[in-house]
Amino acid sequence: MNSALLPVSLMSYVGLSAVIFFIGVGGVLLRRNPLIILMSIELMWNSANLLFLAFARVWLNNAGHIFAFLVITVAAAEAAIGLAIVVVVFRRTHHVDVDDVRLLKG
Amino acid sequence: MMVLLALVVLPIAAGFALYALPRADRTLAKGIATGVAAVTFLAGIALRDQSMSVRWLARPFTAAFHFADDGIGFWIALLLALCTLCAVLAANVPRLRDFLALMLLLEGAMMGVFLARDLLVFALFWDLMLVPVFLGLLGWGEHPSTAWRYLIYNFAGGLTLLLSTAAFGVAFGSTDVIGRSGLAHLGYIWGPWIFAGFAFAFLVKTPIWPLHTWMPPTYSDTPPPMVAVVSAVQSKAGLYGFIVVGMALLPEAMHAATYVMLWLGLISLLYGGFVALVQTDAKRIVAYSSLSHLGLILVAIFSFNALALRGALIYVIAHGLFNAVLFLVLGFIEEREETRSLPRLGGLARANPKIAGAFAIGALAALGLPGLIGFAGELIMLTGIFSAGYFWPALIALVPIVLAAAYMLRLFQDIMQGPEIPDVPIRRDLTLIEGLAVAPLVLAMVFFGVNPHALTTFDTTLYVSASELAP
Amino acid sequence: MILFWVLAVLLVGTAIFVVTQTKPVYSVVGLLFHFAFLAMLFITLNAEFLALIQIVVYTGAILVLFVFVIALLSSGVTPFDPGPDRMPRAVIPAGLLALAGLGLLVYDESRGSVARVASSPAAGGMVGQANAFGSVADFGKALFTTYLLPFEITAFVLMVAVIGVVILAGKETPYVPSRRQAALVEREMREAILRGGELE
Amino acid sequence: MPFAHHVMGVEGAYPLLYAVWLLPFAGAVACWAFGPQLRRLAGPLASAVIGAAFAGTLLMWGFATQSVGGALGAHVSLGAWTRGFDFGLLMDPLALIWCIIITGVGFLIHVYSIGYMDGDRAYARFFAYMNFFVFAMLTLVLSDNVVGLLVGWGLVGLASYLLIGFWFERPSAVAAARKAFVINVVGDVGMMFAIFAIYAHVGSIGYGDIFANVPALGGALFLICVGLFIGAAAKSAQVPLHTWLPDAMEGPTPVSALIHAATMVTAGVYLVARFWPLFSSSPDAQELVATIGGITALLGAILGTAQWDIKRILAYSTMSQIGYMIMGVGVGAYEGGVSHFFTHAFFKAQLFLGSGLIIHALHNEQDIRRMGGLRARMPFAFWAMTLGVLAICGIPGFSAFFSKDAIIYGALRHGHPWLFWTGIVTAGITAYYMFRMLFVTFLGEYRGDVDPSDLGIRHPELAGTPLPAAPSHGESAEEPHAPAWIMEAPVAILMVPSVFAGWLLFGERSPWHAFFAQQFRPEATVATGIPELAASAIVLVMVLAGIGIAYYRYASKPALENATGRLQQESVHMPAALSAAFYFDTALDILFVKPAQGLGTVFGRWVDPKVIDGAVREIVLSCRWLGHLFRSFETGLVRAYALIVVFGAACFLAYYAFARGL
Repeated sequence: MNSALLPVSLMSYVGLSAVIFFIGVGGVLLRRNPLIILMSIELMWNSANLLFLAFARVWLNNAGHIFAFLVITVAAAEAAIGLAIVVVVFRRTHHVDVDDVRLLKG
Repeated sequence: MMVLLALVVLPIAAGFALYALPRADRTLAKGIATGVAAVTFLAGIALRDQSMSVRWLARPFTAAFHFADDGIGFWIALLLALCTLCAVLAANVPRLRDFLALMLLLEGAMMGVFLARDLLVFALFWDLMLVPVFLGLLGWGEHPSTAWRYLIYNFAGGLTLLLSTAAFGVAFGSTDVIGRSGLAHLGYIWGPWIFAGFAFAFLVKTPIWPLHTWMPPTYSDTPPPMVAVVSAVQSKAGLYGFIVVGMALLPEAMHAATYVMLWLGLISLLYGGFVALVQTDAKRIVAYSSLSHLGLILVAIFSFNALALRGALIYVIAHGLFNAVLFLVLGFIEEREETRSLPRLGGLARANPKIAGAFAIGALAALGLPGLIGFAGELIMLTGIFSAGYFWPALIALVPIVLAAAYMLRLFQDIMQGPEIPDVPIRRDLTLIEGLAVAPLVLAMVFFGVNPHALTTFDTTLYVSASELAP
Repeated sequence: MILFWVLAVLLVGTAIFVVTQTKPVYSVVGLLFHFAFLAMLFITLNAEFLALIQIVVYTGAILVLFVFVIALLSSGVTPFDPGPDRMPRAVIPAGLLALAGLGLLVYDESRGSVARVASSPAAGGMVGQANAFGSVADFGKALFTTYLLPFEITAFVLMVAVIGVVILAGKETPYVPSRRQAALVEREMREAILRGGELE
Repeated sequence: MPFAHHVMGVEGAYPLLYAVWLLPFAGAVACWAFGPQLRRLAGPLASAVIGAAFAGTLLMWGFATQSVGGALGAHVSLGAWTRGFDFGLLMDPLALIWCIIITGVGFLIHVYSIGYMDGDRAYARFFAYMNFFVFAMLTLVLSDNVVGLLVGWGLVGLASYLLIGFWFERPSAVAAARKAFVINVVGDVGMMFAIFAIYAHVGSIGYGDIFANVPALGGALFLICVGLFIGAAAKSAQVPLHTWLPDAMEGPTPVSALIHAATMVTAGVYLVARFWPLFSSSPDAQELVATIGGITALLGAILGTAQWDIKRILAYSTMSQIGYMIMGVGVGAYEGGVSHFFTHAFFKAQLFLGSGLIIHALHNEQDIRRMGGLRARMPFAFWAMTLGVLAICGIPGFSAFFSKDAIIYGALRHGHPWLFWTGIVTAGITAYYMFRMLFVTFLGEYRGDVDPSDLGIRHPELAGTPLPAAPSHGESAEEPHAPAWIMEAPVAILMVPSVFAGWLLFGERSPWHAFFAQQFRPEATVATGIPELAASAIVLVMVLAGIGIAYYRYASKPALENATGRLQQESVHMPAALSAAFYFDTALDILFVKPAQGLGTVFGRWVDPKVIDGAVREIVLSCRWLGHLFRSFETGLVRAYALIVVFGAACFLAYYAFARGL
């Protein structure tokens, strides 16, 4: 069993990743500060990365590494765009609260 | 080929071309439109045994731009051409050029419906003929909501028609089937559903109770020349569809629906008659009378009897003629008196004897006066229904004849007779052009009333035998 | 193994710290530590290169960006004044449901499903040797041979992001008071008029 | 069955028959189209046309009565109306009798109208309608098939409608015309029903085929007879479809004389006589027809006693007399019924035209209470009316004596004693009300200058509305004036047959009987117990009693001295049931008109907008509600969207968890 390569069981990585991921989800859902929301998203990205790496290790397949790399770049792009949006919103309203941005309302 | 092109393509092309004319020149527009309508009418006379076909689709089923005359379509096409000609002559509305263009487009689209030999083409023109009426209602009607009501009802019908057509094409392999005899029946699995789609479209278009509520506002709001054509011919599209599509192509499903349709037809004919008794809007009276008359035709079609079908086709022509006359004349009256409310009209016969005469003949044909075409259709239809063994439907269908006498006389008398209403501005009698517009319709009503034999050149047994179930 | 559990506790702790702070600056600090611990965990998974990237890109670039933005927004005004919470009440049942679903799945996995999955490595994967696995050379070779196209596409994505940011933030945006603020101002004006006094 | 195809007559060309049939139509078209050009020539032209048709009819006599190989009369085929419906013309003795009356009496009434309608605004239109009526009526009687009959049936209804509503500015005339037409359409509908049944069983509409296939009709026979009789009842004003006839008196008086007395209203009699093979084979139908006829005769007579309008008196008397005829053809005494039609046409036309003289002279005054003493001023009218009244009462020697006796005694001979007694009672009442009319109109003092309320006239403004288009000769309104000779001559000519026509029926081997010998098969008779002479005597006694009562009430010395007071008393104390004509109008209104209008209102005001449109609106609203529901998810809260995403993800998770067989 390849999981012997790991210091702990694969399940522990999955669990850790899930916990961090849901902390991120909670942050997105419950916080109204867009910056903190963005940071929560970063948490989620990283929890996914953790899984990629853990499984890559188990399967000895570095496709997981590649994916984690891609995730990091996309996360960087996302963060940049997100922050730019925050800046734009701030310039318009001098206030930053995601609940105030409701242009999608039907 | 040329004849069919002249019938279907010429009006549409001319309709678009009319928009190129100067907007203000009413006489020029009317002259050209009349000329086109007249050419179309002459082409209609030469329609006998014409046929043309252009391949269209190969997949998922074969379809073709196939137009031909099958006897029934001939008379309806002729009726359409005549009604359009008369309506174009009689038209006197603001923005005449645009209106006449719509009239020609309407004519071309409806020609397509009645001459198409391909279900897909039929469905195409079916939806196409909504457009001019919708635009007419938007541009010249009183309430935009009526236009939308018309569009939504009829488009819903058009949608089920299209779905059924597609389903038919897929199930059968071809839609180039109208008027072909000896086709294999579709069977019991798909047939009922396809028929249901067709039937919904036909019932909405006719209309038949309870899908009729778009019709009274549409008929009262549309400008008279257009409603003359719509009520005279467009309302026949559904009945025509029942004959050439339902009877010939989906006989099993058609037979299975007999009792539902008989009930709907009987309810329509009583319902329309009763409501027409108490309406005060002249056009609405005619509208509800249409509901009554068309219900009768539906009953006749669904009695699957050659005689009843012959009567139904005579009555289709009859209803077209007298409805066109009634709406045209009501248009003249409304133009002069600026109202069509019965309590505000009266005694017009004194100053306008010619209008009164034309109106009287229309009303009398509508109430089934013997000697006019309405009677011929009614009697033959009802005799056929009775001969087919439908005792009670025939008996019930007699009631609206009495109702028709009551409401048509009320309509005529309240407008034309009784004391004159004072303070009415214009009391000009029929002008020459208006007279020319009405005269052919009146003459046709009398001629075919005396001699309906001339009208029954088509062979209805073809459809009835096509609808016979295999033993 | 102890390292893993220590890191796990630290990761969870810093994550909770990140999402619970009122001031974003504290969150950034928490996130910084989080990433650092994560990088450590990556090293235990034979992903040295990624651990490095994690530190360089995240802490070096993204978090600095966050700090700049915070600094920009905090100049003179109070951008993070909390208004009324408009989150739908459905958040609680939905959250509970999501947790329940997750719990079910985790419970299910804990009975060995993942182990079953893990024991059947995907076909066609690049299975290397245990000792060479995770080396920078190994990683680089894969990235520039097998995964060249995704790599280039990533470059493209980054370029798009750069252009987007320039377009978004680069142009001067007029100040439009939000509806809430406008309503506030209007109410103040109305009250002022009702009081008959001057607008403050 | 006794009659096979040969009843269709001898085939031939018969151009004369076409001429008789189509000449009136040509006259109608000419008067209608060229009325303004013809001006006052329209009347003479129309009259000449009808006169020519009359001459043609007489010339057809030989053909109509010819009998070749069992085929009776003359037949022309007009070809197919539509497949299976062959049209043609048939002139046989029955049709001939009607044609003679239609064209003969019609001619006289046309001539009379030249004077009566003189000066009317729509003079030419009147004659166009009259000619059209004659054409329609000829179509009715000359048709060789039941659909052609129905065509004529409907067209005479139209002519009647047009002529009742001739003065269409009057709301009462318009209403009366509409009522007449609608009730007649009820009759048409009954006939249509009969046609369906006939066609369904026989497969043809020609009389010959129908009569040859009477056994094939089977159970439908009774229904067919009922359907036909509904038509007859509506057209001939039989109870309960009679209410239009009194109202129809709104038309000009010549119209009443021609259409609503002499010809059109007797079409029902023609119908039953024409379809006698059917009725003879259905005793039930005969019973129905005869009973309705008897009831109508009695009811018309009773209502006749309560009228004050001279034309309404005559209208009810017409109704009553047609009741006799229907009773006659109903019991199977076809010759008798037809003979009463024949004599009635003369004397009733004469009575109407006579009353027209009075009305014309008095400027459209029709209330007999406001007449009186006209004998001295209008002697010609007096004698014309007197002869007519004597004829209608059946005074021996006058025409109705023979024809009415033929019916009354026929009822007894065919086994209907109750109808026999009904007929006798009706004869007595007839004598009473006719003499009442005569006495009140012509005897005593002229009451035209008496205050209407003193005469018991409650709504003088409703009685005798002055017409804007009324003919006027320019004399002062107070003095009645003598009518022109052109109106008197036709009346004078009519006197001759109305007195003497009955003698055609005299004796066992009467010319009348010989004339119809081949038309009708004699019905079986029963032993009566009362000889014919005795029956006549009983009738005579009843008639004399009626005259006596009328004399006592209206012509005796005390009655004449206090005429005004007595008339007022009678008007005021008139039983409500009588003045309301036994509530037939009200009943029809409550039973049919009101429910129909009610249904229409309910459908139009409630079902259409509320139920049907309401249902559609419900669909629309539910779509809109769904839209609102979905829209409520689109809060614009970014975090809410995130929540939805999470929620969806949770659902997926849960699904996979369950799918794993948890």
